[in-house]
Amino acid sequence: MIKRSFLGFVTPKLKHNIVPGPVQELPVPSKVTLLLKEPQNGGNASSLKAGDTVRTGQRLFASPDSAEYVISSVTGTISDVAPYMDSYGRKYAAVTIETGGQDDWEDEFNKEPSLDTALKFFEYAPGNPSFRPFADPEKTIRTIVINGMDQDLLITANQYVVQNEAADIKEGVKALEKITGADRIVITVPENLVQQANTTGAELKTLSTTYPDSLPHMIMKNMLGQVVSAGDTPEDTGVVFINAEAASAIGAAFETGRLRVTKIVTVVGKDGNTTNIRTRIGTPLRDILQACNVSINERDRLILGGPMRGTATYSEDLAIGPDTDGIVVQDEANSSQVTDYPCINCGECVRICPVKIPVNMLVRFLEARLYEDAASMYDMECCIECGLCSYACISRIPIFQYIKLGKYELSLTETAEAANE
Amino acid sequence: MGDYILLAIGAILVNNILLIQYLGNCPFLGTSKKMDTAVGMAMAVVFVLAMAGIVTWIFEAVFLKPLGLEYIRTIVFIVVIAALVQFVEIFLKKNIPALYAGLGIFLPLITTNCAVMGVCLINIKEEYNFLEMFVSSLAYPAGFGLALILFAGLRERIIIGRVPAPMQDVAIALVTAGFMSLSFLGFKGMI
Amino acid sequence: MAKTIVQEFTKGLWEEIPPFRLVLGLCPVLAVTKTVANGIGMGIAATFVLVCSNILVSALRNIIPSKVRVPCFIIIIATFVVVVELVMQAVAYPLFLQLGIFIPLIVVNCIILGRAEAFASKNGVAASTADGLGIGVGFTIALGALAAIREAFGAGTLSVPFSDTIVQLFGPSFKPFTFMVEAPGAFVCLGLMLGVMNLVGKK
Amino acid sequence: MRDIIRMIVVLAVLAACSGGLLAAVKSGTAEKIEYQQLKFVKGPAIKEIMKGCSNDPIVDRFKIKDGEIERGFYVGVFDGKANAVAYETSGKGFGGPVGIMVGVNIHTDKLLGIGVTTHSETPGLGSRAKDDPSFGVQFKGMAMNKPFKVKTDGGEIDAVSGATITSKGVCAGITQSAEFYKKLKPQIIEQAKAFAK
Amino acid sequence: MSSEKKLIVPHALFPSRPGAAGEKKLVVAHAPYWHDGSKISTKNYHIMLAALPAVLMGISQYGAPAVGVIALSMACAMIWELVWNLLLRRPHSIGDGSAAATGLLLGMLMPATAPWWVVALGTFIAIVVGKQIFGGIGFNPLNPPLLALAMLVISFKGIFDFDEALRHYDLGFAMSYPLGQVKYFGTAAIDKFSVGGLLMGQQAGAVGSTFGLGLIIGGLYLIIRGYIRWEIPLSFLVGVFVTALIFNLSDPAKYAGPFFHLFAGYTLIAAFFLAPEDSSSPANFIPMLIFGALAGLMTVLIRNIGAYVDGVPFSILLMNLANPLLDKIRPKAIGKVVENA
Ligand SMILES: Cc1cc2nc3c(=O)[nH]c(=O)nc-3n(C[C@H](O)[C@H](O)[C@H](O)COP(=O)(O)O)c2cc1C
Ligand SMILES: Cc1cc2nc3c(=O)[nH]c(=O)nc-3n(C[C@H](O)[C@H](O)[C@H](O)COP(=O)(O)O)c2cc1C
Ligand SMILES: Cc1cc2nc3c(=O)[nH]c(=O)nc-3n(C[C@H](O)[C@H](O)[C@H](O)COP(=O)(O)O)c2cc1C
Ligand SMILES: Cc1cc2nc3c(=O)[nH]c(=O)nc-3n(C[C@H](O)[C@@H](O)[C@H](O)CO)c2cc1C
Ligand code: SF4
Ligand code: SF4
Ligand code: SF4
Ligand code: SF4
Ligand code: FES
Repeated sequence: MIKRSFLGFVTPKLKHNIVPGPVQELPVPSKVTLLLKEPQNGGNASSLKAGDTVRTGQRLFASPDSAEYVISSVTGTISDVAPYMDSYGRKYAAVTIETGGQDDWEDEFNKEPSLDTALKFFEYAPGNPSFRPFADPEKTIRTIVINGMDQDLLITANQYVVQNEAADIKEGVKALEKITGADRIVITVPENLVQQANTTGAELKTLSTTYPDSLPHMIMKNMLGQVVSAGDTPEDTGVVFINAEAASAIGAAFETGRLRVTKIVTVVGKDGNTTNIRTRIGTPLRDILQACNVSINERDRLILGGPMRGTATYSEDLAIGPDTDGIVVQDEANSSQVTDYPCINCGECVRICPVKIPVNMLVRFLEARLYEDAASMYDMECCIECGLCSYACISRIPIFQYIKLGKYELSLTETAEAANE
Repeated sequence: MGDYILLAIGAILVNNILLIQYLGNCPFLGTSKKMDTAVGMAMAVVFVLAMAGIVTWIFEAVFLKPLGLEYIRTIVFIVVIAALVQFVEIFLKKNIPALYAGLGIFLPLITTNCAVMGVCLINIKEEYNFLEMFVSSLAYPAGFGLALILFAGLRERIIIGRVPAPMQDVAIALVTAGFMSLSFLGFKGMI
Repeated sequence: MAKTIVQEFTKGLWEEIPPFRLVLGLCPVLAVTKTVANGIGMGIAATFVLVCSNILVSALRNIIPSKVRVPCFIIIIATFVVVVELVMQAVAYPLFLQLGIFIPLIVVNCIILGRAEAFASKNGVAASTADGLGIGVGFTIALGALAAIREAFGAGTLSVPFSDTIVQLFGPSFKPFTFMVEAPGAFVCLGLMLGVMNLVGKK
Repeated sequence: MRDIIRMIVVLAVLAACSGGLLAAVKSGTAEKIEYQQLKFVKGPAIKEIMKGCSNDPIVDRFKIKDGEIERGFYVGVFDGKANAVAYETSGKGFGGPVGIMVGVNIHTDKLLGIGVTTHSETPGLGSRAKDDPSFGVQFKGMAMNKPFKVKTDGGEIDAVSGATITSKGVCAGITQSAEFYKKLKPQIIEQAKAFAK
Repeated sequence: MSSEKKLIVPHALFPSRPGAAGEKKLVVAHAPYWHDGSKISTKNYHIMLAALPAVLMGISQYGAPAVGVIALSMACAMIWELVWNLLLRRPHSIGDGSAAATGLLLGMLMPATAPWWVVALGTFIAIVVGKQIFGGIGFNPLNPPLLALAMLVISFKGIFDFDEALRHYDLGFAMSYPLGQVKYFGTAAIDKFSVGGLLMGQQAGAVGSTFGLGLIIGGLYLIIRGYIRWEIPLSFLVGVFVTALIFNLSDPAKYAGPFFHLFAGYTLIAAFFLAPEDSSSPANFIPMLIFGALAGLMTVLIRNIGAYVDGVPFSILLMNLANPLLDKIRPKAIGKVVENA
């Protein structure tokens, strides 16, 4: 926890960790759990049954006609397929695989870099890139940004990749050019990684290490000079963001002919010690915490992602996904607490918000559940979800949570309206 | 010139029609929940009062006073104002529909508004000459508008707050109006 | 179900007592409640106009064409207001001076036009009389109560209507909380009273 | 068409009835109202000035035309003789005109006293000219033949402290009134005689 | 703090929990998981700490009565808050220090000779009428102590006439109220006050508002610690200075100079402790400057040509009224789509 400084009149600057530690390799876990998105048509995971054997690198489908897949990160036998819902209400099938013996590689991956290949094999790659915007006829994507900076504090997974896998990224850049035909590929890194980034062949941009300058919207504004309109994504403006780790995984795949099934994760213990580990996607949190000697007790918090934007979870049995860059464990004493105090209009949030949202007013409307007014009068849709307002709120209002809820509720009413038309 | 400016400042701030003279409270409370409505009402009052002030003053000067009929002033004024508002409504509807769309719903409310009638009576009671009457007929409603818009700003925040149930709506609005009135006492003595 | 005459009268005393339940006619309530004498005087004047206009409107309700309904009501009300003005000058001149322009302003008082429009023009003479009397008495009680609170705190006295008597409530060392009899005190006091009434009404 | 005629007729009849009623009430109350106005607006000042008179000066009044203006005079009867009159004049104060009741002994032309009737001065400052007796009392016994002035202007009157403007206004008003008093004096004496005893 | 509760949210959207048996109860909450540690109580305790120098000076000057006024004011404020919470069955909020801060500030605005019932009445107005009926902390549209002060000043002129009230004190300096002197007797009457003397509290006045230096030190402490923003105090003081200067140049015999206005009366306590009160003042940069500057201007206008001796209560209350409108002046949010642009 970064406390307010004595000189409280200076707007606090939260700095990223910029010295990625060495990576500790974890052994193949005894089981992995992969989350497979439920197909749009809602069918059961009919193609996957307990007892099926799977190979490393094999694509697993929910049903034969589904486009959603996961890549098995181990070789073994499926032991369980259970329904699962995440905190945004999205439904998944949680596929648990018991590993058995040596890796047996599935060689379905062919080495031709094309959009089709990318869609078929990289949607579950570490770093979770998405190639769908390139396939979307309504979007023209001109620019790809390879983000070599991590998107949350404490986390150094992507920085580690830039530091140590620049060659793979270089291959990735070449492959991305072929796959997407983008005119411009940019890599963004902090000052200390400029040397490595320079060798990747992508256009270099140096990022400040102050949070939230590493978030896509901020990079768009500060580095590319393009502002994403309220409610839009960078893709709507023609820019796709890909994590450095994903770029590296893509490059490595074309070089070695094998898909990458490991993920680099920054583990932050209660004492604040950070360790970087590399492990199979789907490794349960319990295994990782044990390997890093992090004990966890009743009433602690276990956070997937970083301290500003992560998701606290309830069980050590959950597994890391391809997008899990960090695991943070907080003990009770260090956890921030929210209160039911109202906004006292101190203005800390207004001053800290990177996109100049009048959070002091916004939060009143959200509390009163006036989501439409919140969006139309107080710029709710401009929020880039950095969490700084909640961080600084003297009333300890869960502002960030309110904003996400507001956006969610508004999207529900909007889809309901669209359906009625 | 200076006298007229003082008269105007006096009417807008020092003797604010709503907060110090208590005239026009029904629309003050009724149209201040939303800023848009408040602005519409404020404009409508300025518009109608400027005309009503002139017309009633002329009636007083031309008919009532010479004929010694001051005692039926009340009845004449109310009829004149009611007719005027009707006329303005019809005129706007036909000729300036945009303005009618903005002010339309407020016009009928204004007929039974103490502020309009009150200022017309004040103009007579203070024995204003034509120019003074004109300044006062603009400045009083301007003060009304100022108070109404400030009040709407405060109320917008109060309504989304956590006012205890018994105090909600009109009760808290009245207390807030009292605070405004208290603050406006600060202008006392400035003219 | 039609109400009895008594119910028409009593509803004005609590259920629909202006200005607490019907938030109308606030200006005189705020302006003339510095003293109990003024408040009651105003209440009686308004009651007189209310009852007379209710009676006349109700009696003429079948004769008055609906298109010129409102102008007719206004003329009727204004006539009685002028009567009150003249009579008050003749018999209670100091009260007339105190109430000032709020006597002619009875004519635009939303309560009176409201009752004419909403009640008297649709009901018989007896019911309209009871309605006017009930609302008027309720209004007078409200004015009296607000004025009593304001005068007691703000001046430390209670003035008896229609006489020169002024009762001192406190000892000589009392310092009046004059805020209550100033303009802002009227708003705050009425607001708080309304809050208390809401609280009591709930239970 | 019949509708419109009916509307017009109803409105006209109503207006006529209203006019008739009001005219009746007006004429019935006119006298009383005038008396009440005098009693409560000017009465207190007149009573103060005419302290000790044996009649009711508000009843015993007459009017004299002075060019355009009609001026009212209130007669005070002392020892059976109508030897004092009071009349109203006005001066320019801080907040507007200040009405002043002036009482004069018509034999000696000396002031019996003055009193402020109507004013819109600041409470606590200018209003003291009305409420604080020590201001008005200074005029008692002064002769009407020279201008009244506050001390800062070289006169004899102590201004109400903090309200010099009001005080000057009162002095100027009385000084002015001396002019029409002089002019109308013969008529005043003539008319006042009627009220003796 | 009793009302600060942990958010332990049952994760209702998880119908199935893979391997739910016998696991530890972890706390689930929403991001962010870091907080800068600020809280309302800390802020209020620091405000009270910052006010301490001025209060101590007041106590050293006026002795036991000053202690009495301050202590009674804080106690009454907290009692009213407690009574309200009990009556409305709301969570207790005494611990947040807001009531204590309000009580302390109101006490600092009163003369040491204020009778007990004035203190009780004033704190009732500030806490209940000024704050709680609007929903409590954060919802008060006007500054509660100033609201109470304004009501008391217009009601009990004798008690708040410092010349009259403090007549019996002889503290070794001119025991008169500088603003009263200049208002009634012109600038000739204020030669006895030196700027240094005013700063050191050598003037008659309220318990906690005469010791200029102490208030400045406390204010600077609050600014440095970030508990108040510099914009409002600075623009307020500039507003006072400039307006006073203009008046002074126009008629030096009638209107006192700018430094006099800065250090006399309630100016400094207003600049650092009253005008920046959070919920009644703006949060954006330009509105803060306008708020302060206009409040300063109004203060001197009322002092010089208005009916009241000190304009502070009314000028700040007036700007409080404009606060919601002022705060609509704000930077365009990045990404905001302006319609019809
Ligand atoms: C909340 C409250 C308000 C009061 N308001 C007044 C007031 O406005 N005027 C007053 O003289 N006394 C007021 N009092 C004080 C008492 O009613 C009483 O007047 C006082 O004790 C008189 O004491 P004394 O006669 O010794 O001066 C108030 C007391 C309380 C608790
Ligand atoms: C609020 C206020 C009200 C005033 N009211 C009056 C007033 O009623 N009568 C008056 O003569 N001067 C009034 N004045 C003007 C001043 O008191 C002016 O300085 C005074 O008349 C000059 O007289 P002095 O030499 O006795 O002080 C008022 C001034 C102020 C600021
Ligand atoms: C003079 C002074 C008195 C304080 N008194 C208390 C107190 O009684 N209770 C309290 O919780 N904090 C008090 N504080 C605030 C603490 O110093 C500290 O800033 C705050 O409690 C930090 O809260 P945390 O450590 O619980 O986050 C006081 C601060 C000051 C300057
Ligand atoms: C300069 C300053 C002045 C304050 N003045 C008050 C005040 O007058 N009354 C109050 O209740 N809180 C006051 N507070 C406390 C602050 O507004 C907030 O922490 C309160 O708790 C909200 O009422 C003040 C805070 C600051 C920084
Ligand atoms: S999370 Fe808060 S601080 Fe961050 S952009 Fe959104 S509103 Fe602004
Ligand atoms: S930081 Fe919290 S209390 Fe302060 S203005 Fe923002 S929401 Fe309100
Ligand atoms: S509160 Fe917001 S973040 Fe949490 S589950 Fe609901 S929508 Fe998602
Ligand atoms: S944490 Fe999210 S899923 Fe759980 S109860 Fe809250 S909103 Fe619902
Ligand atoms: S009584 Fe309704 S506006 Fe005055």
